[in-house]
Amino acid sequence: MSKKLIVNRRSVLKYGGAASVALATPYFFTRGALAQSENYRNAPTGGTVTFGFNVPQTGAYADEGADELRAYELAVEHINAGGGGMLDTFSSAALRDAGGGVNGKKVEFVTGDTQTKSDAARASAKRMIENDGAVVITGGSSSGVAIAVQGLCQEAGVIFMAGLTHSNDTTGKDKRANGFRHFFNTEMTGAALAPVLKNNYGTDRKVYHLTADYTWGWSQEGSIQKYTEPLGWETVAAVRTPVGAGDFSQYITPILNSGADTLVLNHYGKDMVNSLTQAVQFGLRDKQVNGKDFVIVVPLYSRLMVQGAGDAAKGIFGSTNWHWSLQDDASKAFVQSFGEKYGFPPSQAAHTCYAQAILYADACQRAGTFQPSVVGAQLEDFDFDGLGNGPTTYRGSDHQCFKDVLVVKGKENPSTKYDLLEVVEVTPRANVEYPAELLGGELGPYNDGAA
Amino acid sequence: MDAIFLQILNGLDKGGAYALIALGLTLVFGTLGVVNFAHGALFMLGAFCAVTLHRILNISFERVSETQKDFLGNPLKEQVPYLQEWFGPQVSEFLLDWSVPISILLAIIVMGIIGVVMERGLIKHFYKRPHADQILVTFGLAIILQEIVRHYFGANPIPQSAPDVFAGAANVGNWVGLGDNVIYPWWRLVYFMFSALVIFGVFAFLQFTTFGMVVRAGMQDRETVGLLGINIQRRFTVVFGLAAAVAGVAGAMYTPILPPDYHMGMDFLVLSFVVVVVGGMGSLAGAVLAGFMLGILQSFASMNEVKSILPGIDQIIIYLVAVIVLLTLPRGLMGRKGVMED
Amino acid sequence: MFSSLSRNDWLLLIVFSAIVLVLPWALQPIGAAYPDLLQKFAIFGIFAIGFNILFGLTGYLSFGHAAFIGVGSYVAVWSFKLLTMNVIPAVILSVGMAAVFAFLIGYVSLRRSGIYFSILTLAFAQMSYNLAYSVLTPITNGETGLQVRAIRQTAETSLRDGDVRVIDQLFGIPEVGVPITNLFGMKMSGYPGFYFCAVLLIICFFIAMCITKSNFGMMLKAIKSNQNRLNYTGIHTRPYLISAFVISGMYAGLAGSLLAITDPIAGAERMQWTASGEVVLMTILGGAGTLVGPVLGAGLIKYAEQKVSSWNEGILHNALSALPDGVEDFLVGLFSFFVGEGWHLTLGFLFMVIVIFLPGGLMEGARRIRASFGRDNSSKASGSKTVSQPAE
Amino acid sequence: MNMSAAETITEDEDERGFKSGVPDKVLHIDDVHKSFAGLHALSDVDLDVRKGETHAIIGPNGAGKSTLLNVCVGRLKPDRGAVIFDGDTLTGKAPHEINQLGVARVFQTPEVFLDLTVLENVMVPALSKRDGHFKLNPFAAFTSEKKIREEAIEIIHNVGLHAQLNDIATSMSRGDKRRLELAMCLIQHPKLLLLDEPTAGMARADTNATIDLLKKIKEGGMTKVIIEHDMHVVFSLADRISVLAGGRIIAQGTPEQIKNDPRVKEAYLGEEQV
Repeated sequence: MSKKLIVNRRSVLKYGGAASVALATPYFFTRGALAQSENYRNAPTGGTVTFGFNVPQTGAYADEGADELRAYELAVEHINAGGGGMLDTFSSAALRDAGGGVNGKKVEFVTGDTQTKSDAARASAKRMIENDGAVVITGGSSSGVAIAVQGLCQEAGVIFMAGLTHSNDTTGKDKRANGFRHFFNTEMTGAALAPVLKNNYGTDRKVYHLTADYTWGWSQEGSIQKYTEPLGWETVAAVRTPVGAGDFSQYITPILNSGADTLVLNHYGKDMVNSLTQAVQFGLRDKQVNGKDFVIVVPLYSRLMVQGAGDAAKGIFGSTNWHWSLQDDASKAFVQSFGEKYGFPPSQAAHTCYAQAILYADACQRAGTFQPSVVGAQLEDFDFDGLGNGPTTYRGSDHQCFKDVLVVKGKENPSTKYDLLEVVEVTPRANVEYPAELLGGELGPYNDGAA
Repeated sequence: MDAIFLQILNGLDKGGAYALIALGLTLVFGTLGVVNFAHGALFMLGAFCAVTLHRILNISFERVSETQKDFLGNPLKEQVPYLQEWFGPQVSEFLLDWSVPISILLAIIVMGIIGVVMERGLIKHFYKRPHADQILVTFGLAIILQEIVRHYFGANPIPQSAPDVFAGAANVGNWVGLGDNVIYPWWRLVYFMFSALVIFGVFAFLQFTTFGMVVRAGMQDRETVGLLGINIQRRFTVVFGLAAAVAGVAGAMYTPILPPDYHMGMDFLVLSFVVVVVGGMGSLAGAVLAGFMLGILQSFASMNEVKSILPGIDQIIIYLVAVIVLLTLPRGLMGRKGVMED
Repeated sequence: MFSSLSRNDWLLLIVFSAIVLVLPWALQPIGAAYPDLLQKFAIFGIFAIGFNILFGLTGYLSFGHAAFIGVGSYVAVWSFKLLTMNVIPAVILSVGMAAVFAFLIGYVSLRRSGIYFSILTLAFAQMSYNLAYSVLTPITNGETGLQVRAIRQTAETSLRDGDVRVIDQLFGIPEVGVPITNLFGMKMSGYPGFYFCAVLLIICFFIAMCITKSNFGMMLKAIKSNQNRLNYTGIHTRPYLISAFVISGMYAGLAGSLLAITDPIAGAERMQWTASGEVVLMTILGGAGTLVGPVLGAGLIKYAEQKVSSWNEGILHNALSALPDGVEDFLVGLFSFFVGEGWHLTLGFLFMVIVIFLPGGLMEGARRIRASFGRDNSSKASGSKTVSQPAE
Repeated sequence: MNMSAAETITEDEDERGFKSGVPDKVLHIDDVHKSFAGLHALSDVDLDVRKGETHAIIGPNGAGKSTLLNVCVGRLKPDRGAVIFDGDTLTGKAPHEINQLGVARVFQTPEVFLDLTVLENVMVPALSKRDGHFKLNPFAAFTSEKKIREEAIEIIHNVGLHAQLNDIATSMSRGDKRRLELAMCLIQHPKLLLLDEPTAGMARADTNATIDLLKKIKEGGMTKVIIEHDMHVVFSLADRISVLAGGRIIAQGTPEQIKNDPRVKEAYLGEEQV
């Protein structure tokens, strides 16, 4: 980390220190004071505004969390400077025109450790809201946590900008007015992946699903089935595996005799690393079944996980939200600024978090306030470009971003240890769109957390 | 038929791993009477011995490539291992290929030293302390060890590959006349043989050497052995080192199956305790028996046919078996009276 | 009825209550005075006090107490979904259901002692956790956790996704969006929620004190001390053990319901073995067998989890900015190992240091400090004469 | 040889007019047999203890004395035969049930509650006597039970531990712990008190003090069974003595009879030769 930033941040935090002492007084004594300014939760009063970055710092997703945090620090740096990175390519000029900060306030941030547990994530989010005065909570690396924190932010009256969360429920049956998601979901993965699978593997496939036994896994399994079965693919079996099973051998051996010629691993994180590594060890990919090469598909990829799986991931199809090797200007600008600061390319988690921070700050700038309902209205049906995913819309009816989806493949001959995925196809946004009612749920009204 | 045969193989393979991980734990229980919550961390450290060796063998200098570019578009700085520079590509390739088996040697030495230092520096002061204190101190140590590993290696799993000759699967079906669909990964077969060998080695060591005899006597009755003027203390230090080394090699050899990360020790901790307790506290044979039993039962409980009758059974089978065994056999399969009952 | 309590005990109760009630002011200097953390202090204080009734008094080390927290939480959320957002039925039902579960698990597990007992309780808790996470999703809503929702519009909506709240509907209580828990109209989030937890903490502390000082408590201590002798003295120890187990399970159920009351969500990971381990660590850290110790231990661990984990480098630089630059950078580099994402390391060192140097937990430390000042060391704060005897 | 010896004993007893079924018989051990892995620890043991007497069981090491005691208190289950106490069969009963019938036991190594105070140590058996084997009453305070407390203090005074009333038992000497254990048994006013080598490992002075104490108790008319090595203790306390060797009763009678019994001498001499 550069010394310059530290000095910057230190002076910023001096103000912040004073602000947080004031906030530490139990709120029912200070409420009167708050009401005089703007009437919403944690309305910033001084020259700064606080963002809350809630990422996994311990546990299985700690590396992803660390990458998210790096992206947030970078985003804050760019917002406060009024430019840099993807902020320069972003289609909305509001922040650039403001010339640094949001609504005339410098952005500072507080961090929390979600531990990838709903309870812990809610507790750290509450701390940032109740104690540190955060106007927005963002980050996270799993859907359970995202949904739990989203619910909390709705109750507390702050905006939640989801980090990496892929489950349909986040903007489906668990959607909330105060919550927004930039990342894609299992529905889009299914829609994007199916045509590519058909082109590469044909229409006559017998599929065996291994599915992590929790909500996201079921939802992923469902959408792959939904989009491949009309193509002629047939599900032989869908087996649920315990989360964190470690050794998957007892689930892999039955595949050998099942007559299946395709294995779909609806796993993420460590489960994905382990099941993929072990499935390849079992020689599945060397097999010929029904006169076809046996293939494996991993619907949701992340570069960090591919790194963990090593050679096993080579040539295996999957989908991802973004990849640093994209050649559009925005992606290049982001990789450039991130790479210069940290020395390696950003992950998709870092990208989505950076984008969320910029999108939120921009919406606040355009709204002229941090009041959730007004900021939310700015985000709803907001069309933008220049954040690495092409033209994108934040759909108002479910607060889900719609953008192109990347179908990727594990790279056969990586040139560096970061060059692990190659983009096979960019599925256009039109192909992955679905009506908001499909996934159910109610946004409900905005909550500003006012007295 | 094929399916059952494969699940038995799975069970044996798992059982070998469970037994190997639990072996050191039960040894420490039986001899020192210490509840070692850091045992999982020792397993994890062993796995990282393999990672470290691979990294050491890969220590490289940079050479600017004329043709390739890095992700920022600058000329790529190629990493050339010193090993390759010194011994040529063939030796270097061979060593890197075989780094996991070779790391056993490193694991034995490093883990043995860690075990002895741990026993002398910490555990020995806790022999007479209540089990709760032992749990707290070793748990604290486990956290520290894993945080140190995380600091240097990150939280992400780090893949390790088995030597090329053991890559892929063996056609076990052909050996036993069951057709082509019965295949099993070479490395898992190797791991099974390896665990059998280590378990046998530890047994032989305790059974046929005078050192082992004294240790076994000490397990039976520590005070009497002490009265005979034998320095049982020093031997127990060695036993702890041995337990650590066994956990270490178990971890190192497991890396191609399960890419190691800093948290893997905690993931195995509960499991290894269940194995030890089901086997009977302080009984080596019990731990091995329980390991195989739980491994095989877990494999069968995971079969689709079983799961369709009892949904979720594969998630709880280990604990269910533990409950049943402990309620029917008060001290586990082969436990001795009076060990760890207060 | 309470005559077993000496003057010192009453004094301790008053001091304890006073401290708990002024926490929102007293903890401001260390940045812990915000509702959520204060609630957590009180809730986990209750959990640890209850755990200590089993572990501290009888010496039986349960590794599955988190299961009862989970049961309490789920029952409370279901009470919010089906009956009313009022917290009273939730508390009563949670404690009752936790008692039932504790009786069943205790009845079986207490057939064994020592580490065998620990593993049995661990096995039951892990089974609950694994099932709640997966196949019991219709009841627990799996990984996402069970949440309070708006009143369902049609009967086809599953109860997980839409609530009925029959009692509230009967009284025609209006709802906008997702309602908040209340105590006869008083919202149970923020500081009112803390004071609700605090009052229950004080009551729980008082009950635990009565138990410790009663004949029943003496029998429990006798079990820990010498169960064999107790048998030959004509006491059947199992009913006592089961009672203690059920009581501590009820405390855990109460803690679970309070978690759901202050934050209406119930997740499966509350039942994981690490959560059970946490309460063991809290109790030992504070001082097993003492009254105040477990509460202190709970506070310390929750503080580390919430605050130490949030001290990033920026905050460190800020705190140390008075020092010369070189020294500052060095110290920031050093401390950053232990705070922020390294908070686990701090916890690990804390466990080791305490158990090596203060084998009675923090309360032992307090006793020693008192002794070194030459004051009366049959300390009132320790609340128990067995403080110098670390728990088995 | 052994067989005939046993028969002779029975005849001896008959001569002294002792018959089974006499009402003042408190403990009746009927044909008890116990073996461990084929090793006969007790064979055909018949023994009667009369009300109010102090009955000593002596015998060389490994004669089966402790096994016999453990059978009596329910710790071991005999293979065959029965132990009948005051009309109730003890065989197969749990230790706490046997205690509730009125049998108290002093262990060879003093077993007390090390974490409790002396007073609490004595209160526990007192409450057990009053409340039965289980009473869930977390709120009833023991200080309110004035009478029991007073009695406990009195008994502690009697065994000479009043100075340590509120001390925690762990710091006491072995002799004091033994005295404490005696107090714990006495407060229950048991119908039968079993003492397993009450003076083992004690200094002579302590031994004498214990003998005096036991003599004092004897005046209260409590039935006692003592297992003892120390002949000095046995002959100063016992009304009648049974000699156990090789798992069988080889002699029974008054101290005078036993002193002169050649079989006893042989048994003890035999041991010394080994």
